[in-house]
Amino acid sequence: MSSTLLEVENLSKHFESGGGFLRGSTKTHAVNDVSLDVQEGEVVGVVGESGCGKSTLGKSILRLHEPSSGRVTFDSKDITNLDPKGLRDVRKDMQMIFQDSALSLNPRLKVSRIIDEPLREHSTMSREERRHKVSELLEEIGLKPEHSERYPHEFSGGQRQRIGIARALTLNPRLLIADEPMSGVDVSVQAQLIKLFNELQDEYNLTYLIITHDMNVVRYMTDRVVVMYLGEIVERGPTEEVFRDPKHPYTKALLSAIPTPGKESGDRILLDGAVPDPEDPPQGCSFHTRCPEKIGDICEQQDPAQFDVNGQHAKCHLYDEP
Amino acid sequence: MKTRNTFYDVVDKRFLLGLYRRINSVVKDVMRTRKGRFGLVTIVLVTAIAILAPVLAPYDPASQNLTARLTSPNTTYLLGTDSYGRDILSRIIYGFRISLLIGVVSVGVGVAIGTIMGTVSGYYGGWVDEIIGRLIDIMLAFPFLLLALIIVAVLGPSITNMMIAVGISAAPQFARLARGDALTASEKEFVTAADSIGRSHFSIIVEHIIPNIFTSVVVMATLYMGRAIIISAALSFLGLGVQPPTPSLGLILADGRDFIALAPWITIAPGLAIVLVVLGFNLLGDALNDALDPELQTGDKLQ
Amino acid sequence: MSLLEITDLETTFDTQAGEIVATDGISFELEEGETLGIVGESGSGKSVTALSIMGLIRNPGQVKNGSVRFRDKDLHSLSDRELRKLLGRDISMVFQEASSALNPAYTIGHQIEETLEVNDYKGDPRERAVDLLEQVGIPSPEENLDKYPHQYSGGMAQRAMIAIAISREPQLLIADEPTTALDVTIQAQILELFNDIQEEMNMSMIFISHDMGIIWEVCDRVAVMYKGKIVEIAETEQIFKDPKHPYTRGLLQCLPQVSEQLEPIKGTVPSGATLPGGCTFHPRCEYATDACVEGFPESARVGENHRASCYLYTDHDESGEAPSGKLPQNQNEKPINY
Amino acid sequence: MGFRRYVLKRVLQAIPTIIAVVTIAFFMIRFIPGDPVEIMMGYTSDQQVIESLQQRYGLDQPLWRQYLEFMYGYLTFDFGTSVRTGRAVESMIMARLPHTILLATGGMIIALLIGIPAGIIAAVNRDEMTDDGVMVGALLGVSTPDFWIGLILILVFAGSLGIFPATGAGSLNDPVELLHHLVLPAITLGTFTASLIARLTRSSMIGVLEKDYVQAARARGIGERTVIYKHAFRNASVPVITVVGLYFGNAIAGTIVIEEVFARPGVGRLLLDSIFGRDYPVVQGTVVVIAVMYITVNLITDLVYTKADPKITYEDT
Repeated sequence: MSSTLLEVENLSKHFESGGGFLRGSTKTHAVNDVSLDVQEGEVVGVVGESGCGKSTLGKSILRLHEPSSGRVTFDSKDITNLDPKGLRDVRKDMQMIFQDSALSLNPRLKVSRIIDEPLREHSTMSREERRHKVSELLEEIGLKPEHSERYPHEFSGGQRQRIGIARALTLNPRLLIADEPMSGVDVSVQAQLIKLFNELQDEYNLTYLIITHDMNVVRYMTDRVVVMYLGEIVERGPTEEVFRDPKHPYTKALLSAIPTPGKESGDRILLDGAVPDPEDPPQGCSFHTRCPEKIGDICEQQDPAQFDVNGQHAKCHLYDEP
Repeated sequence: MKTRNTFYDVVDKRFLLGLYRRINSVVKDVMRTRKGRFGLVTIVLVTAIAILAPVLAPYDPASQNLTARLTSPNTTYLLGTDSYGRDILSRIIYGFRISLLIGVVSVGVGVAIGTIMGTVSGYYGGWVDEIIGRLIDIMLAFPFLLLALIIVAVLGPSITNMMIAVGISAAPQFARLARGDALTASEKEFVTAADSIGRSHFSIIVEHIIPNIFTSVVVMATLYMGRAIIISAALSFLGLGVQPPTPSLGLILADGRDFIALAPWITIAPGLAIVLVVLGFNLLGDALNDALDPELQTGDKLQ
Repeated sequence: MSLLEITDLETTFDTQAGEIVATDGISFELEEGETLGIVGESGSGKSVTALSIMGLIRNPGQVKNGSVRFRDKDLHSLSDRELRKLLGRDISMVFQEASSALNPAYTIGHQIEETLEVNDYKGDPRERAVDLLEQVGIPSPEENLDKYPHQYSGGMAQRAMIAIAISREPQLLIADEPTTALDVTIQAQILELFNDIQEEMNMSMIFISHDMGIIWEVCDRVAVMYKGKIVEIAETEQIFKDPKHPYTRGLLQCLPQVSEQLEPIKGTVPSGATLPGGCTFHPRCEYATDACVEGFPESARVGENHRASCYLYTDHDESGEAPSGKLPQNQNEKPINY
Repeated sequence: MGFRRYVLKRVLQAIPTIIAVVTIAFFMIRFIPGDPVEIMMGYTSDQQVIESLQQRYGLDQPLWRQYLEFMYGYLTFDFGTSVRTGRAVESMIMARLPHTILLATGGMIIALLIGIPAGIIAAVNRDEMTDDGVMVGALLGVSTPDFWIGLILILVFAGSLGIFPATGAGSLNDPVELLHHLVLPAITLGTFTASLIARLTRSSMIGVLEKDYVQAARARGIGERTVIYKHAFRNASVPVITVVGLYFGNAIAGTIVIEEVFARPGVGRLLLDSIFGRDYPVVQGTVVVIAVMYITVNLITDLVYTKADPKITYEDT
């Protein structure tokens, strides 16, 4: 049986904003009490709309944001309070792929220097060995070795994203956290990237945590999925189960909102209004302001607990014990 | 075993070679535009004149010919003479030397102080930024010219003091620029990416922050060469900069002012000389601005 | 007579890298009350098509060729003043990102009222503005009229944009990726709104999107664009059930929601001024032949109201094979199930 | 927070800067090598005279005491007395301030009147002849020393043509005379700034003209003139306003040189005269006044800017 590679327990991340002269600061609960685990060799998806805290979650796991509370365990090692040196070692094994390759690749550096940056930091390879490794990686991700002497802006969006992937792969990590790796690219490029991710997983024995807003990508790529709304996990379970029989009203709405060829839009669940301001989340269940299945005052007053059936969890009063 | 980053690792031979190639390609890009060509040619020309001044100048710029005072331009004195009978052309040729020297030194002082302050302030943020930022703000509470004037007034008028004064007065401008760019760069995801790899602050500053500040500092330094030359000409004109008998363009104008109706050539030629130098730097600055921006560089994406 | 008739529209842009042909001889018609979808990837020329119809192509771009006839009037032969008279009244447009298409310096109310005024609205513009906000589902319209665009959420701003577009009940509405910047639940709301409005006002729409799912949902007919050309045009059902052009087919194979096994199109969309010769798709096409390298195929009829530009369906081939049906159901390709 | 409270807050924020300016002015003369009195009274070596002067200027007091008194003096609008004239510094400055304000404002008006339309026209006709012409002119404008422009204007308009006076500022009671004297100096001061504004307006307009909302305005049937002047320029003006304040400030400093060229009795010329005359109380006073004017102008710009850009909520700043 596979072992747990990453475990996140009750992770919260609050941002303080404003504050200053004669005014209190506001606290935004970007991530609120989130727990999840990722097994070795598995693909787990974190899905949600903008502002749900999914990106913050990814960065907090890597401690690119310091978590406000909670615990992150990687390979049975608590990394929450690791000193910078220890963290540096752990980060060799967990790498991140960023959303916008135009921002995450330094425009002033050549591709060769971008990709071999982790090697310069972490390995004792000679320059020749590093150059060799860069060429190897470039071919791996579908570019040519001679591309290493170009600058990021000379590539298309899809190609840049591949370069970001190559950089993440240089140190042979075990876990890749990919933050919206396919947003902003065309469908044909998206399909190519999905395929690349699949191939790389087999070849490098990778485990993925994929953060995305795209339900279609989640369905296609992941084994298990976590649905987030306003900083909280509202539902999680095996991808197939969640898509076949969503439990949480938000997941239901989210799934029905995807325009799919061949599907009629008639029975779509339409949500009212927009996501509330995360600086001022609603009392009780955070979804009650838009919930089409609200059962009563309890939703406005009491934060529901996680309901668990057959490994599928939903955070909703619909499933309260009678 | 891990290797620490040595300085040599960051700035190695390949890097220097790359820098050379980059400068080469930037020069090519600059030369591709009309602005750039004119600017670069002007600067090279003026620099050559300044270096070759002793060869090119027909007369000793300080030698007075009291029998030929206020001579209008003629074949002996191409641009005429001033009230002491000194050859204007020769004084202008030497004046270029002084102007360039002042420009280079004072902008160098400004860039050095300003960039270090700004980079540290923008990258580290927090209380460091709080202190340096406040300092920059206070220096910026004085207009450029006034600040330079005050410093010269305190230190006493001389060419060295003026260069220091103009440099210090320019420093907060560079600091503000570098601070903003360092801040922007440090918030970019490629810094987060470098952080996620586990790189040190020093490596991140050298490899990721500096290259992203570099461009705008180079452009602004070029533009400030022009401003520094104008400001120092103004200070010399007012009697607070270069002291006679050193031939400076500002000083010639000050001399000419008293004879403006009688001998306008004393005023016209050195003014045009200043315009030429400053125009050269401004054109070059504009062209560099376009050439150095990697996003603007045209060229087809890979197929 | 069609409401809109576009013939051989060619729009080019002068860039430092040379001339870029953004739309390359586009022709189609639009009937009254009909919704035509234009689908394609970035750089296919969808947005330029929209702006060309509106006569809003500006330097360094220019409409080189072709005509746009609206109600039998050639739009491009009108003067700027005459054209603007039509815009906003008979033809209007909804942009991709409402937050950037609304002027940040003026309130929503001001922008609606201004639109009404320049288009000779006779009634009280303020009253009409309130009605419009109500119609597009913006709560407490009186209050929200006096807000600035940045005070609106993305979905609300798009509703306001739609309110402006329909303020004079146009006959033609062009929507350029109107939901791309929005979250999926908000997108669902906006699509619903489009649906309601069209039913109410019986206007024609050109709906531009890169999302096949949205196209399926909204459009009666679809034009598939690739590098400035319409490669296939047919009724929506036809496009999805029986795509003829290899590119259309490839696009559908790329969709994780419909394709069991993703089959990405190889290569990347060529960019800039250096387009491949012949059929622009040939470097990526698995059916490409020598003919495809040499010339671009004429649009050929491949079914009822169904045309495609591909040598598989033209008589270009000297062997004289049947013009249609040559694209076999790819053997190793699983059927697309909907 | 309402606009009024925001104004109050910004004014309060300017106070520490002004205190810093006064402090710098105080320490400024302490950095001059040698004893200020001896320097000021270079010609006398009479110990008694020096001591009585030191007493009069409080220089025999401990430094902190001198500082506090200096601060208090500036707070109560008592800038001390001039060494050379024996008059109150503040009244010397006040007598000259109108001429300086007049010149700075006149220069700025010319700069705006020329710079903004030129920038808009260049942007609208981007890459065409008009654009090239405006840009070459602007480039020459930013490359030319203003005091030299002044000299040339004197040469042409005062000397050869004789239609404007070369020196002086005229009497404050005679507006026509004032204006007559203002024309040349204001043009001199305005040229550089006009060129900067033209360049900035152009680039700002070019940026805005590419924005979706400009296309959207056209798509709504709004006429091109309205699109450019109402929809585009309104937004393009926001970054222009920010720097106009900065330029105005620099123009105030620029008056120092211009006043010297045209021999106008303004604050700048007073500053120069006092520097050469080693009249340090006057130097301190004029430096503080010019710096405070600069800070004030920047503050006002900041407030105008907040009004111009609806996206700025007062809380954020």
